[in-house]
Amino acid sequence: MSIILRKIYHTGLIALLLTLGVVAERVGLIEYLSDPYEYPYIVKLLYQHLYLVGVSMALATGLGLLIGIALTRRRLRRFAGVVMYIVSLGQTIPSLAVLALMMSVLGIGSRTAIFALFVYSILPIARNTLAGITSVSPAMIDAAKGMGMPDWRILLEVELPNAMTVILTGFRVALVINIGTTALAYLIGAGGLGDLIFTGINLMQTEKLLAGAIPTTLLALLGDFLCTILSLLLVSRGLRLADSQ
Amino acid sequence: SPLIVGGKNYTEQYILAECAQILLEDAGIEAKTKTGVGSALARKSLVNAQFDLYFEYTGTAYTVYYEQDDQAVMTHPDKVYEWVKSHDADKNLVWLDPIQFNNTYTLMMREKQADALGITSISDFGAYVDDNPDELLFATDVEFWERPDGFKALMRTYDFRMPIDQIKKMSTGLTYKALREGQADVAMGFSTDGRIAAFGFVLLEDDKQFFPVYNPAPVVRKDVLEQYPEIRDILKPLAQKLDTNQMQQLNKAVDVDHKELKAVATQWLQDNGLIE
Amino acid sequence: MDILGFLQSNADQALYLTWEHMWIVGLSVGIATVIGVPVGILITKYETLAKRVINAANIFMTIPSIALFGLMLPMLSLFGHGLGKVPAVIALVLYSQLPIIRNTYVAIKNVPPAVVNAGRGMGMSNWQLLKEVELPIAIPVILAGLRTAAVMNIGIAAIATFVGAGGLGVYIQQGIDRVYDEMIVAGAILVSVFAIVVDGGMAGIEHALTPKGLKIQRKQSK
Amino acid sequence: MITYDSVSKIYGSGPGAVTALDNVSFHIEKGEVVVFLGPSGCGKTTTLRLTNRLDSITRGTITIGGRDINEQDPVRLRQSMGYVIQEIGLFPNKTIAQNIAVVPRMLGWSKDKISERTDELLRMVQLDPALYRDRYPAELSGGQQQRIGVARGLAADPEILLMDEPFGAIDPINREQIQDEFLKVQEKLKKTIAFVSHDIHEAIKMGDKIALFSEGRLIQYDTPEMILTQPKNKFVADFVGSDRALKVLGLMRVRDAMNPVPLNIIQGDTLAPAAIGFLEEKKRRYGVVVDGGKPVGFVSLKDLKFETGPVRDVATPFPVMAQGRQPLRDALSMMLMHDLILLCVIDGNGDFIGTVSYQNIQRAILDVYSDETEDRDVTR
Amino acid sequence: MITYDSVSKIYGSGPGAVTALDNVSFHIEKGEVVVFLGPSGCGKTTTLRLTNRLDSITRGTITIGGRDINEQDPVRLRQSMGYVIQEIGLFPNKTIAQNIAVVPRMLGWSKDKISERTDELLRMVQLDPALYRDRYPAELSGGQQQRIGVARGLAADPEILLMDEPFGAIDPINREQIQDEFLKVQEKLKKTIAFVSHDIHEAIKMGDKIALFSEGRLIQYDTPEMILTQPKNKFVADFVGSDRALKVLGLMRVRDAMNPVPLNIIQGDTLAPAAIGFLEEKKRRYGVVVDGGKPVGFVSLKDLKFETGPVRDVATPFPVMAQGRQPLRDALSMMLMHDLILLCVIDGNGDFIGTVSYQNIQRAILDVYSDETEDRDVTR
Ligand SMILES: Nc1ncnc2c1ncn2[C@@H]1O[C@H](COP(=O)(O)OP(=O)(O)OP(=O)(O)O)[C@@H](O)[C@H]1O
Ligand SMILES: Nc1ncnc2c1ncn2[C@@H]1O[C@H](COP(=O)(O)OP(=O)(O)OP(=O)(O)O)[C@@H](O)[C@H]1O
Ligand SMILES: C[N+](C)(C)CC(=O)O
Ligand SMILES: [Mg+2]
Ligand SMILES: [Mg+2]
Repeated sequence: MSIILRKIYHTGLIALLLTLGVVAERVGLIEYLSDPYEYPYIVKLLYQHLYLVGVSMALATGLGLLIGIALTRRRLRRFAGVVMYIVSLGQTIPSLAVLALMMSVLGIGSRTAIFALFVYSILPIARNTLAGITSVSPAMIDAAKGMGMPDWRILLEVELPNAMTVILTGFRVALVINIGTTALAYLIGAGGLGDLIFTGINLMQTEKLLAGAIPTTLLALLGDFLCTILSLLLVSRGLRLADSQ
Repeated sequence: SPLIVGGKNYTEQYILAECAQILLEDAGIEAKTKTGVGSALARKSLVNAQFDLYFEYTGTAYTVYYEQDDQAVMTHPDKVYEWVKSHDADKNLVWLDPIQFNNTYTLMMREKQADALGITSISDFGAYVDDNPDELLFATDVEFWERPDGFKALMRTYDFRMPIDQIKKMSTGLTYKALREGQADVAMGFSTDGRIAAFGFVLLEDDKQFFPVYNPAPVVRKDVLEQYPEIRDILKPLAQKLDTNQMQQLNKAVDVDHKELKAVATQWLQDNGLIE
Repeated sequence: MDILGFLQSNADQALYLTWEHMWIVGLSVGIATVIGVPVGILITKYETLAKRVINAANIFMTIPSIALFGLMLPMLSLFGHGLGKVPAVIALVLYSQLPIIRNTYVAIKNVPPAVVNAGRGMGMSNWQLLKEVELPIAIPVILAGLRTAAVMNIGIAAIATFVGAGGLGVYIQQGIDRVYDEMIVAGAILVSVFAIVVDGGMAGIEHALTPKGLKIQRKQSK
Repeated sequence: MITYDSVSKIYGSGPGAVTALDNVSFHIEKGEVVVFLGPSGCGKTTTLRLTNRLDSITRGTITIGGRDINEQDPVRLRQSMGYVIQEIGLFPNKTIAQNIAVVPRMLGWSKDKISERTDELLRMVQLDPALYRDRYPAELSGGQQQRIGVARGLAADPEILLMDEPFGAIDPINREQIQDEFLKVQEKLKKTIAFVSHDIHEAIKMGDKIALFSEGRLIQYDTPEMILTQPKNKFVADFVGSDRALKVLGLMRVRDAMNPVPLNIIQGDTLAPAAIGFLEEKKRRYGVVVDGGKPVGFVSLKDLKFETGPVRDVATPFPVMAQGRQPLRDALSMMLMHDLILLCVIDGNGDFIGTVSYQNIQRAILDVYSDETEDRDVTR
Repeated sequence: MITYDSVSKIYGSGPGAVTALDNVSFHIEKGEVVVFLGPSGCGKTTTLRLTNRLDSITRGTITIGGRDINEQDPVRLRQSMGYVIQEIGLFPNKTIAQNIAVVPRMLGWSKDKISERTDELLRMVQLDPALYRDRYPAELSGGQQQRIGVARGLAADPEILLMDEPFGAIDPINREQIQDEFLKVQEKLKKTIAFVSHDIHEAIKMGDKIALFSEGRLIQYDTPEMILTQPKNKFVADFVGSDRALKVLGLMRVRDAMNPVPLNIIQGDTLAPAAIGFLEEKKRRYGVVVDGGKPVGFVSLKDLKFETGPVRDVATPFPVMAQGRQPLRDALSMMLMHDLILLCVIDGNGDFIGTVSYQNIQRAILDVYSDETEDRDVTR
């Protein structure tokens, strides 16, 4: 049964790739991408996209970790519930609305976009940092305390390493959403690959549409993949072993 | 099922769609609006029967859909209307009576800066850009940038080249805001937009007659018109009553005064005795 | 800013757009459930498939929504549905698959083996086991997946306005173009309130459908 | 009833294969309790799971009542035997009553009959039905849950019971009670029971036979007495422990070892001089004074010397007495602790029924170990 | 070393408050192992956690070496004592070696010293360093993990050790070994140890003293012998069990109870007639034959009657002999099983060192139970 299913799956995958290739050729995507005048423009948009994602994610990761960690400290722990509730309310606002709202306050341009992306990406990172650290087993913390570990050491050696899987999941969600939302940044004059996508949608120029949508998708998949690599680097083998059991 | 009155993604189109919908309903034809898409998509939607009717501009059809650039035709309202009407007839699309205003693309500047730089026409602008390529920022939407009657082609016609980094692309209606707030020095606009006057922008003269004439007209699929032949007469008053000035006023009422669309449309139709 | 005033004077339209939004999300979550839950159950029986299916769902989830609309546009246009609610619903169904399939899979997998063994040892058939033991125990987690999917879809549906799907995204899009802050905020608030209400409602359903015995168990393990 | 014929079970294949059971053959008689005993991982659970086809046999056959289990529908087969699993495995979504009722419900019993049966079982496992019927498993302590597991296994009154460490999580005091209760029920119902344990004491107490496993092999299959007295090899001897004689004592009751008619009984109203005469005649230094069937105490020749009244007034009360139904082990402990060479035994009413001495205890052990005792007379 | 002075601990407040410890006072001497014993939930863990300030004391004081712990920096305090927690709590992100090295690393030990120490500790808990050093906790069985927990607690060689059921998850055989190993180490290092257990056997074996808790109160604080022989009340008596005299026997070694200079020793080369004379003089029916310091067997007057050669040729070999360091309990078991009234005791080399009789055993128990035994001479 499963062997047959696997065969079907493989065949389907190959067929899909072939079809995609043919379609790309037909809609002129390949021609468009190799146009020496358009090509640098696409690169520029890609660069803009990466820039928006990179800067906003860097800021969000820093602040998100900080908030998450702070809310697990003894003195602030009682605010964790309230803060996280607000945060989760924040996350019900659609990304498009966040961009639009920021635009109406801060005006047009990439700085606004970065700020909006930054705000929107803090949420999952902070939430998962909090959840990850909170879920570290109290027995482990007790063991660490009982050995006389100072708090900062417990944070660095026990809490963060053991929360890393969850934190990375948050980072990954933030990154993927961020890359997707950046595709909307064109609307407020911040550029990025959304430029091509919207051109394509508005003018029904499939090659441009795909020239925008495919790199955006690949970028998101790449980000996802990057997180997998990151988790190999940052999550202790001991934890992965424990999970696989 | 109700008649779908389509519309593109800017205010004038919302108003026109709204007016048409009110008139149709008033005449007892159930109708509803569906707006917010780019030009090409609007057109495609009409062909694919996802719209039954929407207002298209003669120049747009001529240059974008038929990719024509005969100056003799496109700068002449009647000629271009007849041209697209007859060509579209082959595609089972019927152009009804055109409305008598020209909503052309235009380049706008803040009055002060235009005066300071001594720019009054697109030629001036082109020359200035060629001299100071890294100075002026230009705000446009993606559609105007790409279209055959858009900025790329315009630069060719006027023979200047603006560096890509000076072009700021954004959502269609934001160019006015960008220009007003100084995030752009020159912006694409629509000549009937109420914000041009309200924000004190000057329009650069199209001294090389680059833009065609853009008279809006309701375009209907033939099968729809056959089903509801009365549409032609229902929408006729729009063509007779709506002029450039009035359109600007309506646009202004929505964009600047933030009046509600339906209210604005209803008010105008009442004022002109088109509905009770 | 006078959001209330705006909503008052546009009550009809606001209601209509909300209804439209609801309709898109409801339909897509409905379809996604009908597909996702059985698939989730099925892959617990075929482990090799499970990883692939979840990976595939993960890939769909990773595709940025505006890009997915873009990618679907030319394809669906071939059938004359590039625009409007069809691409919106299809995209939302695809996005919902990951949370629904994954939660169903995980929920059923997490039913303690001791319980399954006990049931089997008592002579329950596979179907009886699923109906009487596995599903009741898994239901809270499955519903949590639906909840995630619904809330997420509400946000994504707002973006579907760019392919003419309507819904509350219209307010945000028009608000941007008309530089009309009240409109943007009204749109954002309506979407958020909608999401919060759905979230709360689903949480309520989740609570109501969780077997009492499980609730007690969960309370204790806290 | 159940016959295991050269049964082997191998999990996995290739280099990673685990031989969980290795060519095991034995037979469980109808109405018998067989305890599967052995260290962790020796294959006890595996044997049970093969019996109700939760796992499939690699080699060999298991027949029940003469029929090969592989020829029976597994669902039917399982419904025909009760299974109490090691991990308890109550359904957390069902109440206690619903948990117990699962099999009866599948078998289509009437509602009334099910509810009656549920209450009966709850009482059997020492839980008040009114209090526990409608609770959920999560509201019970580990030990209580395990008892529900046992009740669930018994629910449909199956002929055969497979019980995997059914009393492991119950605290010692309750466990003792439930074991007793269970034995009482078993005495009446005479089920055929395969009972897994890793506790030698429990095995001795519960088992008609013990099957001792090690690393998948059946090392010895015998009665508890034989396992204790004639361990087949060092593994068995080690497993039952070097104090196994004391364990044997745990098996026996005081009343079985006592001397029911000791020679030195003196009635309470006997006068002291007469008592002296009696004791000297019997060549005893002590007498046990019994008055109206109740033990009063003891007297020694010395104590009596200058007395004239009835002995009951002179007797020294016993510091401690044994109940006839107490394990012999406790009697030995009392004797050691109170430095007694003779212990008075009473029944539930406090009536004198006999005495126990070291000699009695030894004799009792020797009867059990009869084959090891050729040399016994030598040192005596 | 550690003094608990009227220590109470109340968790929570208002109606939901739980009194986990209720006015507990006792003192742990330097170099002593005190076992905290008691049923589940009686406050054992709480007492440990108060000691290293993982929880704060509600009322009362704890002083260590004369200093109130509340006046010490908690981090310093904890570094000065090893803590083995009940839930094991290894860090899953660290390897075994890293887990053990945590405290030494915090204390700034050199790499070499740490790795040396790690290996030493691994060997102590019966795990091969080469095999286990670089594994992760998830790759170890529950029992092995617990041993690492113990090693981690010992790592920095702290003066004081708090151990919360450190051997609970280890199987009986390994547990025995590790307990022995641990006692050997303790004999040398003389740490001050608070050791939680709920197993009376473990408590008797490991503890210099036992602190028996019930529902937050310290019921009895005494040596194992005193707890066994003089339980303060019914709770303690029940907790130690009705066969406590036999448990006491488990505490004592054969060599401590035996008669090292029995009167009936006959050298192997003694001729039979001389032996008869010797036995008659001593009024014994049996003689133990020893040849070159090794026990050969026993002879009875009957056996010798018609013999003339050296007794070693006539002696009946002993069916069984006891080792001097075996628990007295085993000796009793042997005697019962083999129907011996006298057991020969040898040392590790097989040399004769004494004999044990029921009288010896009883005497040994009586010494322990000295206060309960006013009535002992009465029945003898
Ligand atoms: N599904 C399986 N796959 C591989 N090996 C298994 C499997 N189930 C059991 N084993 C192995 O078979 C052996 C016997 O297991 P079994 O469960 O019968 O032990 P047990 O006697 O019940 O032990 P315990 O007293 O610990 O419950 C063990 O070595 C175990 O690791
Ligand atoms: N944080 C807490 N909040 C409230 N009650 C607590 C808390 N910690 C412990 N208790 C209660 O205090 C009592 C003593 O608990 P403690 O952990 O000391 O028991 P213990 O003797 O170690 O038992 P065990 O042998 O089960 O480990 C218990 O009744 C427990 O429920
Ligand atoms: C209104 N214009 C003609 C400028 C643009 C359009 O075709 O929509
Ligand atoms: Mg088992
Ligand atoms: Mg504890």
